[in-house]
Amino acid sequence: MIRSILGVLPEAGQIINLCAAIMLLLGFSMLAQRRILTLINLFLLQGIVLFVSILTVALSTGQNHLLWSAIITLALKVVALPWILHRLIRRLSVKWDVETLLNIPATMLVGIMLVIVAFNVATPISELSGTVLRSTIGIALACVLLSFLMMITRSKAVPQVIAFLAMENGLFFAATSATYGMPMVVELGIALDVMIGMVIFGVFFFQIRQQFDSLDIRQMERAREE
Amino acid sequence: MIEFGLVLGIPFLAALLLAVCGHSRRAPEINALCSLLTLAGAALLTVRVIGQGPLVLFEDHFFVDPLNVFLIALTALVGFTTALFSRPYMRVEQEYGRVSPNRMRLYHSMFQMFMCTMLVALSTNNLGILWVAMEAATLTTVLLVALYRTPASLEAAWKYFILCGVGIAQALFGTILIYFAAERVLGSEGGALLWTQLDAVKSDLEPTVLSLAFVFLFVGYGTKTGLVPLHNWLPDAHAEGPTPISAVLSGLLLNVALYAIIRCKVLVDGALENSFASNLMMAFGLLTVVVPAFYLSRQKDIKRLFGYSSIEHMGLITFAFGMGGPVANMAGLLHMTVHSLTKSAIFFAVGHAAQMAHTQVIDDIKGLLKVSPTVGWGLMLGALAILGMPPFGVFTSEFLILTTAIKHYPWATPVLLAALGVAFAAIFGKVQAMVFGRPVIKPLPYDPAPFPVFLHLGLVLMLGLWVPPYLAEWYRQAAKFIG
Amino acid sequence: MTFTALFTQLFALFLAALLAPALTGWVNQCRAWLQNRSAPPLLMPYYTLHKLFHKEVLLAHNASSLFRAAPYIVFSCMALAAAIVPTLSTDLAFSPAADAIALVGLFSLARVFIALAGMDVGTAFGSLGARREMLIGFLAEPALLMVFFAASLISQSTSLSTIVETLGQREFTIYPSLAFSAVAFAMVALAETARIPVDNPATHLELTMIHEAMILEYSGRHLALIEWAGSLKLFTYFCLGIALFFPVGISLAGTPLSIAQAGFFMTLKLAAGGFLLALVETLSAKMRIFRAPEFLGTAFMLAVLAMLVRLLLETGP
Amino acid sequence: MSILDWILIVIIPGWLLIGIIGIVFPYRPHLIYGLLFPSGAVLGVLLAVCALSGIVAAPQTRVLSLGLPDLPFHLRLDTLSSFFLFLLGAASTGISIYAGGYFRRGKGAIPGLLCLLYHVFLVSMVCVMLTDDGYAFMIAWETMALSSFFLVTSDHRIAEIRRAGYLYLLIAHIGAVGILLSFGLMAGNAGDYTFDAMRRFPEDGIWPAVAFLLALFGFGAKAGILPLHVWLPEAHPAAPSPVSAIMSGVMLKTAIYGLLRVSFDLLHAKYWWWGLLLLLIGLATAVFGVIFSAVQTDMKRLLAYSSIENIGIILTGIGLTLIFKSFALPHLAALALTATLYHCLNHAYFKSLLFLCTGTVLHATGERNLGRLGGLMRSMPRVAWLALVGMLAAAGLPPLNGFVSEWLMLQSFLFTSGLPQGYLHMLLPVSAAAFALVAALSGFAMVKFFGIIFLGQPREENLLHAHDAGRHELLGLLWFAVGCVLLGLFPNLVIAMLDPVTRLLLGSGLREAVAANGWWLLAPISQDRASYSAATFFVSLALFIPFVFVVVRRFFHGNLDLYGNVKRVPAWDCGFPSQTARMQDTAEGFSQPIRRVFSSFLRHTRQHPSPFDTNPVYRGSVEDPFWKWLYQPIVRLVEYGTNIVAFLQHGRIAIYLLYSFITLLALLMLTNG
Repeated sequence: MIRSILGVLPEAGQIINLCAAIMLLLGFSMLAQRRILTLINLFLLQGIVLFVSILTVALSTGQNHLLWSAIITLALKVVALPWILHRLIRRLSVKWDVETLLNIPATMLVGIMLVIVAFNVATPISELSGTVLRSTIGIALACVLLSFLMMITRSKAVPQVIAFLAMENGLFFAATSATYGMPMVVELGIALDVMIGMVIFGVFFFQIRQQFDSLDIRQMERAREE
Repeated sequence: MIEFGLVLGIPFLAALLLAVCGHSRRAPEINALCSLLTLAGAALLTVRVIGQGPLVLFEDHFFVDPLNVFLIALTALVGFTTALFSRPYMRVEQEYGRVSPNRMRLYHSMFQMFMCTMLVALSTNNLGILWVAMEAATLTTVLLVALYRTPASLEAAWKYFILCGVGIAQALFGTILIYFAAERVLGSEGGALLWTQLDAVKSDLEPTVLSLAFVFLFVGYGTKTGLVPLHNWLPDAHAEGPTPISAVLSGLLLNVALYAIIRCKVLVDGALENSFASNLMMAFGLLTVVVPAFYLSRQKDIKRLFGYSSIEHMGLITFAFGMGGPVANMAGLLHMTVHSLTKSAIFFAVGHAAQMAHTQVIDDIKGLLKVSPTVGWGLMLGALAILGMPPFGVFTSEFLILTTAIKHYPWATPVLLAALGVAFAAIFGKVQAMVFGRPVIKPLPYDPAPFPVFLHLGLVLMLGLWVPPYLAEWYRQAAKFIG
Repeated sequence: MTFTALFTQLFALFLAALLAPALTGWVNQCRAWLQNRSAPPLLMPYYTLHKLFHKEVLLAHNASSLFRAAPYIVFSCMALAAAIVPTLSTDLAFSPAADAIALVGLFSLARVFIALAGMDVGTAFGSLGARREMLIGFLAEPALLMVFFAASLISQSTSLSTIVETLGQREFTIYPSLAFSAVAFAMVALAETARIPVDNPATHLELTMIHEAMILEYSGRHLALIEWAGSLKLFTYFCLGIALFFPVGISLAGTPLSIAQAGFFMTLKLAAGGFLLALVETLSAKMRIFRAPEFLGTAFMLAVLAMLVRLLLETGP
Repeated sequence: MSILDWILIVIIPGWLLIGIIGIVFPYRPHLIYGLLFPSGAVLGVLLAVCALSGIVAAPQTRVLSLGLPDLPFHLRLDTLSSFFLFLLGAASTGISIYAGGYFRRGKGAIPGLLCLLYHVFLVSMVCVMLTDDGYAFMIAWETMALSSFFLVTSDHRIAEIRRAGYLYLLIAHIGAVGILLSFGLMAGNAGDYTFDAMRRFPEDGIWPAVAFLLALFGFGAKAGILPLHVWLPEAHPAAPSPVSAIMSGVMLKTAIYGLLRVSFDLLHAKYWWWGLLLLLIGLATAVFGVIFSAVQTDMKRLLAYSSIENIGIILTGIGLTLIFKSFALPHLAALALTATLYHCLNHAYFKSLLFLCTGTVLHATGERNLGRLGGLMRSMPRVAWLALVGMLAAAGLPPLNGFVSEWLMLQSFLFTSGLPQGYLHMLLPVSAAAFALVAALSGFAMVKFFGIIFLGQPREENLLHAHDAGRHELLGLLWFAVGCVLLGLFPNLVIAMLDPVTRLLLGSGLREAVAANGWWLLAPISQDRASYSAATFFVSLALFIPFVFVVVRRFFHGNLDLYGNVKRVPAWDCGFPSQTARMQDTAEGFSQPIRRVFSSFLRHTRQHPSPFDTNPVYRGSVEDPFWKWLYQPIVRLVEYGTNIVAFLQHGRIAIYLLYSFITLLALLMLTNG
């Protein structure tokens, strides 16, 4: 059963809804963003919002393992990953990401349609949840889809990875806010995977640049059926 | 308990050990030995589960039931034979200067780690841990696919990583949705992600949520299974990685991903009480059978060719499970077994052939039968087996699948027939050209490893003519269990 | 098999072998008359045979044993064929042994051997003749078979004796199917017996000959046997035509008197037939070899039509 | 021990053991060819004997604990399978003897491997006849295809042979899937694939027809019916001659067995249009086969097309049987079926004989091309005379065996009065005409075959020194030649043997009708309607020929010396002075009339030399029109498909992600809506 959280922290519902809205907004701004540094910063912001929302849920429901989740989020998404990314782009000296495969206004239009779809899909679920947090699932789904769209439209490796990480953020948000947290084991595992994945990404960036002289993934279209 | 510890513990410890000494001269033997121990553990575990029924361990987070115990055994077996095969194979690669000692260390360590993740994925009861293990399996194999660090292998690994990463993220969303639905029934302490518990209450789960969850899980794990149109990573990854890895990717990883889908399907079927999941699986299965068949004829790279063939077979299995019913489910399980055995055997043979010819280009490999009869016959018989020629076991499952299909879904059979025909024409034509003819290639510096190839083919042959009673019993139980 | 049947059989066989060259002579005589030439004597073929039998055999260097065996086989086949056809009586000892289909088989057995003999020496003309002969054969054979079939649909039997008995006993009714068959049979017979317009028995012009081309290398007794076999074939075809389409007078009882009567009728009919043949040969010109398929194709079609007409128009026996 | 036990305990393990011994000692030709193949032949005789006694015995069944969990292998020996086992045993005996001599002189393939594959091939054919459930049948069926494929490609260094093998296995496999689907349709619910369950398949609705058509497709692919025949003229020439012989003589008959089993035994053959379909396909196949056979220039291809023709004839017979059965004319149906089965047996004999002869010629000369053969009658007379027997039988001439079955077939065409279906009534005489045409044309093809190879002058120098067959080979050839004669001379005995088979499938037989006339006179309906006495025929010919010989020699030449001194002179040839071997008709020249007459059927391409050519070369080839009209379009269709799917795999990761994305969205909307 879902425990009512309003008794412990009356504003918790509002806070989480607010966080959800900010997540969506950040998702959109990432979609529209061309500059890679700003992208990383937006990702950092998303991490913070995620942290706040998890913390809120943790405090309001008193689930201790969610506190751990919050701490992991803080460590990983706010501190570690942005730091690694910053270091990476400095080492690889990529600053700009001017090219997208689809122009920005069109991307935004598609994004809005995605949000509509996501909300529509989530409606039956939200109606079930019976809490004030009914919109979070929809928003989390929208975030995931927006990040997905961003992965499709970016032509450089680093933004693609950032989009991938943003997608994880959306998933985390869904996991914590809509369901009040997955079991601890799972969250730890997920976090570990993200961490290792990031390391591998890092290794890859260097390898790719060494082999292809660029991080433009359009170079990597050789394996195809011609 | 001890057996189970062996099964999970040995690969993990071996991974750590080989991370230290994986570059030494005896590392391939250590690798094989550890795999053998794992296999022994798996065998003991199987005996025990057959004798004493399902096993639940580690606070319900792990369990071994009829459905997964044989997959565990199969995984351990193929892992062991692959380790045997990789012994001469990787030595030759080292001789050719394609991998450095450091890379050998990475290879051996990651190989064991990969085995570990797959065994965890198979034996876990927790859908969350299943996800984690699948992701970990992806990560380890990404490193293995990129082992050669050539542009092509990096490209393949990158595509594999991104596509499977994104796919698996969808699966996570699906898992969250299941949790969301289950928590309302089981409560957050009640182990809402534990499959056994979910299975017990599956009819109470909210159908709309579960159908959405299944879509995400299906797309997610389906990417890893290689269902069309989510399959694009698969041929690249198969072609560019070291051949032992192609063998385990095809033979094991795809199975594990499919296993995850089946587990979820059982829940969804219970909750929905309609054929939503079945129809989805049948549709995608059919598509996945047809499309790769048409790719096959244009392949120039031998490993890519068999990569597409794996996709096709995954489609066939998915279709079989989609049809459901005792016969089709049994056929699906049988096909999983024989496909992994046959396909890995083929990759073993292909690996040696490609090493002899110094190329994976089909047109440049000729007259294998003359240069190395074992490799030549292995490849020929393997290809015939995978194409569904009796008396090999692949035929058995295809027989059951096709006869069930024409009985219950006759509209699907022309499609299957066309696909199987086209696939036969393509694969057999290419393999025949490689095996027969006047040789243009030279023998290897190390003896090829015929044992793994012929062990697998022998098992497949046996399954075509005679299914041992306990195995049959397992198939029957598991088939009933899938519903 | 009664003793009379056996006796009749041997008598018929003997008569056929004896009379066959005379028929050839008669046809040649009629033809000469019609063409305003002075005619050779009626017994000319006998003189020729006698002459050939006494001549020495000259064999080509690479003629094989098959080449030497073929004349005997061909002659025997033709004699057997002549024996099967109920010319005088329907009560023949051989008649159960071979029906119409077997008769066709017998003809083609002879044809195959003579064609093989033609190929044996390995000259340009020999194989040319063999191939043309086989061309005529594969078209004429089914046509002949169809003629028999049309007749056997009336009698519900392929046994020649039964066919002739049925046709001989019936009251006079016009069977359109028989008319078609008769025309078809006549065409087939012309082709099979190497007559104008398909072949010219008298020609030795290289490019037009068919039958003669195959037997170019034969000499002496071999040639005599083949010539005789040719006469027998002509005779047999005449008898067949008579038996199928004009069976009046054939002995059904098998008594010596009726056989003698039948012999008389037969001689008359043969004479008339021979004259008709000469007339046809005189009036028509030899066709190009590749018109022959059309000619025989027409015969084939007519025979098939005869069967269909039989099935459509003439119900009942 | 019952007959089935004999086969299961002695023959099958015996052959397998021989094969295994062969593979254990792969390079011991003396052991393999001197001992193993002859012992295989002994087992063949044993099989024939077993099968003969099986024809009159009651059906026997066994269940082996192999196979699928719920479906052990069911075996059953009834009269139908006994008949085909007899055919297999009898034919394999001669071929095994011959193979012992033939392979000894071959090179390339590993002897032990050949031995193994050959005997596995035999065993798999035995199993095809014995199995009584769909699964085991398919296993045996495909093992047969596989082992014969490896035999065909035993000399795989030649690209043409590889191509032939590929085509063969491909069509065999696709056909097998058709059979499999047919079994799937007929199978009982819950996966009961035994033939017993299939016999209970409901008889109305569309599904029996679908099952029948699938089976026809599947078995037709193996038998080589139009338009699935294309593998046959490729695979038969490619295979070593004993293998061609056994493929053509026996393996094609397994397809006939399957078709009979499915259409009569399992589906009960109720609809007349099935018969009509078979009749039309059969006639088309026969006409096509014989025309193409007549224009071939490769001796084994010629025989392969002739096999297509004979399969057409057999199929026509099955079609007639089906028609008669569906109109409840049991006696006629029995007549047609007897003719069909008789022809199966005959074809096995004469075609094996001819293929084996080509094998000997091939070994002696190294040539398959008719344009480079000729005059072998003189250097290899024994083979030539035996080939003559086969050739006469294949041409359907009395008194040999081919004639008897064609005679029976024509009889069954002829007495079809009283068919209620108007069109059918009209069609049958026309079919009879087509059938007669086929029979006559096969004579043309066979004269060409024999005449070009054995008669005339040698077209190449080395043919003069060609060596005759060895002892083993000759024995094998003799086995078939004697068989051809005996099968032709004693039709009543054969028909009495076939009687239980027709009784099983139709409930009626010819035994009484035949027995009424004694052993020497064949009159399947009554003596008034039709009769044929091969023995009389043969005896009169056999007496008359020497009689003529004696008379001629006695009266005109005074001596009876068989090889009497005759004067040898140069050939006359109308007095042309220079004659070379090149001036004879070539294979192409001989078939020129056929090409003229049937020019619209054939795709004939020619290259003429120019008048000024100093070294003129003429090329002509006749191509199978089905390549152009059927197979090439299919290939193009597949290529089109591959181009479309190739577009999917574009190499760009964003596009791949887009696929996932669209799939996800589409499924989400589907679920939602």
